[in-house]
Amino acid sequence: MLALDIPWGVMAIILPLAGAMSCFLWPRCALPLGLVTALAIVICVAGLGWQLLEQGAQRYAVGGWGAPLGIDLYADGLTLLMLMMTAVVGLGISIYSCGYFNQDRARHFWPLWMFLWAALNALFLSADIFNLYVTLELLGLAAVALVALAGGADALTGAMRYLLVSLLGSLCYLLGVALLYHSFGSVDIATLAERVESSPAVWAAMGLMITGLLLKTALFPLHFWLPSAHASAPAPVSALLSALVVKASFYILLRLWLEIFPFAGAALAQLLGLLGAAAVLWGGLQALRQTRLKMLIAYSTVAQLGYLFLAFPLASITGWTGALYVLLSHAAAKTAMFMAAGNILYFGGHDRIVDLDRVVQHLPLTITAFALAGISIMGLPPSGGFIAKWLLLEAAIRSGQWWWGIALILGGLLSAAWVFKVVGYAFTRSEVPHEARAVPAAMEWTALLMAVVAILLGLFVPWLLALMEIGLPFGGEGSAG
Amino acid sequence: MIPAFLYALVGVGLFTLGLYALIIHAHLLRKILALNVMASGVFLVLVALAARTQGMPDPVAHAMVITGIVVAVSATALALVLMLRVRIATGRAELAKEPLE
Amino acid sequence: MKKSNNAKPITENDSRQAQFRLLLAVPLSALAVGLGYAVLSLPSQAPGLSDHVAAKLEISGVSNPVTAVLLNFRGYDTLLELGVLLLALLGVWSLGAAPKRREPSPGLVLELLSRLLVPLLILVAGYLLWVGGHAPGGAFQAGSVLATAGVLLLLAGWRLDTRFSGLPLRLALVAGLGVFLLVAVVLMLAGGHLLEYPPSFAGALILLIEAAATFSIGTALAALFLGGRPEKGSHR
Amino acid sequence: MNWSAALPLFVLASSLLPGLVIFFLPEERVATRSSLNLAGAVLKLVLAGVMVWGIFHGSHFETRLPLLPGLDLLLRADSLSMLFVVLSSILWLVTTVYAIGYLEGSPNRSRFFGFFSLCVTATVGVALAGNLITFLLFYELLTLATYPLIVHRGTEVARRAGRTYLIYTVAGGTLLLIGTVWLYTLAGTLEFTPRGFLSTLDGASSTALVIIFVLLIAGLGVKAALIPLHGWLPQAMVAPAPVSALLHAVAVVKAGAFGIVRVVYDVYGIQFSATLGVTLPLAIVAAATIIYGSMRALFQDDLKRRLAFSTISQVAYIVLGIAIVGPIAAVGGLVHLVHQGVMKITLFFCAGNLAETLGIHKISEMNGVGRRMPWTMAAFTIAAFGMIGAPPLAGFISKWYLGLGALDAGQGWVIFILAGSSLLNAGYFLPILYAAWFKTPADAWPAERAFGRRETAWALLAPPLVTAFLTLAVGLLASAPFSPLQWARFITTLEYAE
Repeated sequence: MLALDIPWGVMAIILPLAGAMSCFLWPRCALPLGLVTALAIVICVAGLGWQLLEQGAQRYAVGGWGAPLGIDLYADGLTLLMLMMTAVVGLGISIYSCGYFNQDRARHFWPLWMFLWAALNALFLSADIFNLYVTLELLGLAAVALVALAGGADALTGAMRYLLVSLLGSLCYLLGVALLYHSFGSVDIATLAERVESSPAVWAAMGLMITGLLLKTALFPLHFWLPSAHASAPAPVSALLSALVVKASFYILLRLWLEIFPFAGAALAQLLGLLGAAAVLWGGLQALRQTRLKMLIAYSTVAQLGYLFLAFPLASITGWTGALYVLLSHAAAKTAMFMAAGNILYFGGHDRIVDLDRVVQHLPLTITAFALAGISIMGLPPSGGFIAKWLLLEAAIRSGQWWWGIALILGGLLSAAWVFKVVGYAFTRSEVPHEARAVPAAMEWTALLMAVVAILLGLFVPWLLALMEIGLPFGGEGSAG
Repeated sequence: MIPAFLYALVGVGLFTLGLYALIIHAHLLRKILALNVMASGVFLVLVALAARTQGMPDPVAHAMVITGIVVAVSATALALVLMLRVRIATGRAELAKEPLE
Repeated sequence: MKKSNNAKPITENDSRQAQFRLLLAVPLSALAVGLGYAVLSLPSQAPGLSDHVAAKLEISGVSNPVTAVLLNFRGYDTLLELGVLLLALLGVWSLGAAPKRREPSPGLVLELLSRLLVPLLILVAGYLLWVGGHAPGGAFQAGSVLATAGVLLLLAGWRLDTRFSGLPLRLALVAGLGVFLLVAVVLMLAGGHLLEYPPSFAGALILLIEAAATFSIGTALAALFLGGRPEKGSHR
Repeated sequence: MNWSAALPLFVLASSLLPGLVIFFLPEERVATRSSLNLAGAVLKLVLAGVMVWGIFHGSHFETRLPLLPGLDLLLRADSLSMLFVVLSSILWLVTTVYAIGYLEGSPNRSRFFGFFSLCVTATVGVALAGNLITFLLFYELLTLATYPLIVHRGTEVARRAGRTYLIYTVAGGTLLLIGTVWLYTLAGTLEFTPRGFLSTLDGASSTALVIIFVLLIAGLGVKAALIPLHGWLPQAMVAPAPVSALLHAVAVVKAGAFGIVRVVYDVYGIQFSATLGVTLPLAIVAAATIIYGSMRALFQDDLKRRLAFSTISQVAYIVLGIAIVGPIAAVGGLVHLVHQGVMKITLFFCAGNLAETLGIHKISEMNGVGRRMPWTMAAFTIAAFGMIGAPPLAGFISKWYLGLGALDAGQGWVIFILAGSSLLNAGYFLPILYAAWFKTPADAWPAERAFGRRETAWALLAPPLVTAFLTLAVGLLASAPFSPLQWARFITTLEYAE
């Protein structure tokens, strides 16, 4: 079984790095190079999945040293799902951007995007909190540069604010790393998990790291930077920011919470849950108030990120699974939504919601994609969003903390309100002629496919849960039922 | 080892002062500088506490600081250029609206 | 606190700003005190990983422990960090072309100084690169010195020939990360882990990587100084 | 997967797949679209027939796909579900023919028929659902599939109706979801079981069970248009006539009523519900709805609006039949599920014909229309008499059993409700009939279209005639084997068997 010995996870980091360099070196061939790399990464992730299924969770010592001296990579079910999410969304975005960017923008887009992909894969695979800092910075800088790619005052200001926030978040995180390292003499997560004990330095580190990561994850009230950055970026970039980049810092937070800070206590968990609930409601209300489609979608991201934090006070496998399911289905659905918004902008040159009736009737596939993604976002069956809502609600009721369920339900109703507000325009008759630019078929179909992924997530739950349980990232004895 | 802690405390001080400046000042250059001060504070903490050994200070912390510095330099370069572009696009080297912090 | 210098009623704005500053100072002082307390609560003796490093230094290929950590034990960090540098440059280039500045003639002092210093700086860079194996020094230090030389040249009005500002420049920028990655992958294909140097070659490989990295770091920092991508034909 | 496990899936697929294909058909491919639709409808009917035959001979049809740990996507054909499946299949076939005729030449037909097929898929899914989560899944799918049908015309009124519909149904779905999850955390299963699966649960949490019951019934009551949750239904009649027909006869309203039957019979169990004391309030709500709907119907001049209020009243009969704890009333309620469907679809077909052929929307415009469109009005008359409860038509059978059952269960007050309702029914239907047959027509109809020698297009005329015939047949042949009445008896023997 030679193929099982290939370190697929490592390949998934190396390939995009190599892809980024070659796209940079030969900008004229950036598009084919990028697409080939994207396909290769997808194959690597599939290979890693197969490896994990066969052999269980994997630890890989870079340089052969092993923790604590060297850096370890670690892959379990949680890692795998994040990588798969990145691969699917990444492939979709790669195809979409073929049509979206012109030649000049494409030559900048591809190397940056490959760097971002490398950063994501490296981040999800890393088992070392200092290495995580480096990947975070790689991720942040790539994301900022991609936002700025749109040009114009809005995008540049959005990118600038994003950069400042991102750096501030990283520095907080790094100071936490410093305190942890100097407390326990290691930056390896597993080693730290063994040695960690409550002390003032650890509490300070926890506060700093959580704050920094929350800033990057844009949890209410630290979300102020997100809407402008996500809404002003080019459509494929908005998609990958909302779908992937904010999830990366959440992933680190989740890992730290589960491994290093299990003593954090119920009070902090309740606080995170409270902020999450506030985010759900605030994001939903703000989304309803927006007049521009991309701003609306960006605020919905704020709300959806709130759902992730509802799992913290619930602290059960069902709850974590629910949060993870929010994360996955939101990634697919939000990608589809931003792509749809991108198509509408591309076609009609604007994204004012009240004037959408003139546009959407000519883009049936796009509006279908938006509607299907909306079904998942508001948590109606059959979709990934529904499964997520079900699991979180079940966890909330089982733990006796039904009030989190209220936030969940209200959030779903708010999303339904804005989704149908937009979709309603698809059925309005408008005969006003307008100048329009034909949208490449690839862009419409990718949007639709991503939305279909969000729907299908609701139908293949047992398979995904089986993958998630590799290595038992949430502890316990397996099945979430 | 008292000096190690002294330097580390200075590092903490730099971190907080940088944070203060980051929030207070509207001009982007000042914000970027404030972030650099914060970074220096973090590096100082990291490297000062590495001296709590018998003999050779902990080289891993030193390596981390070198890595951190390169990252900080890269980020600062990008931030400065971005600031220039913001200034060209909006006429001001400030963010349109202050972050809510 | 925004637009504090505008013509608006200054006194009111100022007093509000002063209030805000005072209000901000309180939680931040608390933060400083808390962090200081946390730092002071750390054990006064902590070996960190220095024992581990010392134990493995023999087979790391270099005798300077910091270099051993940077390029061997935690070489993967350094690999990614070269990526960060290259990425920052890519980001800067994607923002547009380098601003055209009508520079005054550099002046006699700068002219002379650059002629005098640049060769010296390149020499120093080479030395730092070499000495990194057993004493403080290494690729980053050498790279920054090299970049100083480049910046000095740029200040003196020198520009890269257009023949070199295309692919050759890009190759120079990528060289560090490229060589590092290539070595890492070759070692992996040879049957080891990623970046697992065989002890006998470790020193040579590290020097190779460091040389490429120095070159790229120097070029990248100097290119960052330009503040944008070099446009074809726009410079001498 | 063997045949008996695949058959429920095939029944769903027979409308789902044509629907998905139709979405992508260009507007002008009328023939392909119509044949796909009709082929799907006929196939579904055949498959449903096979399943009925199989169940009668003791086969089990069950599809089980894993959905969540411990929860399956379960499609199961039992006697109750087949009652609904067969009703939906027959009425879908008829409505498809009608819709093809009705929408001829109008825009966005691919979209319409696509969602139309999805709507029926969801209805059949609701019917076949073997546990509460599967039910919920298709119930919400039904909401999503009907919204585009209601706003199909794209006018401001239609969009407002669509918004109202969504506000009600999404809120209802949410209540249902909360109830379902809560129930799952208490019971650990959601699978429909004859006589319920909750009675074996420890009695400690009976308050919780009552609250859950209220949540579930409220969630279902939205679609079943029980007061005070009925507000969306009269507005939704802006939809094209075939949609109203399907909405009122099978799809949405019936899904709600059917769900209430499921919850009372197969989740709580009728005896356990009675023990919890929730059946009497339910019966009172149903009775109030019956009277209220009829009262409102009296004062409507818009024909479709009057029919809509009539639906509110009539569907509550089903709920009433369930809530009167007794086997005979249950037969009346269940059989009304079918009878009301057949009668109401006829009425809506006829209303659509009047609107499409003559431009008549209001009752005040109907004077003498019987002479212009005798066949349509004949069908209308049969269905209207059925609604009033005149023997030997379908409605009479339902009311007879309801009344008998109420007496049998010692709930005499229900008789007054039934009598009052019949009077009101007569009050709002007879004036229409009188005007149509005996008043002299005005000089010209509001907007007349010529259809040659026939009174209207055959695709518009045939469906109401067929359903009117069914109204007559299910009444006359009520004691024949496989009649809805016999089937309803078969179901109740299972629920009430000791």
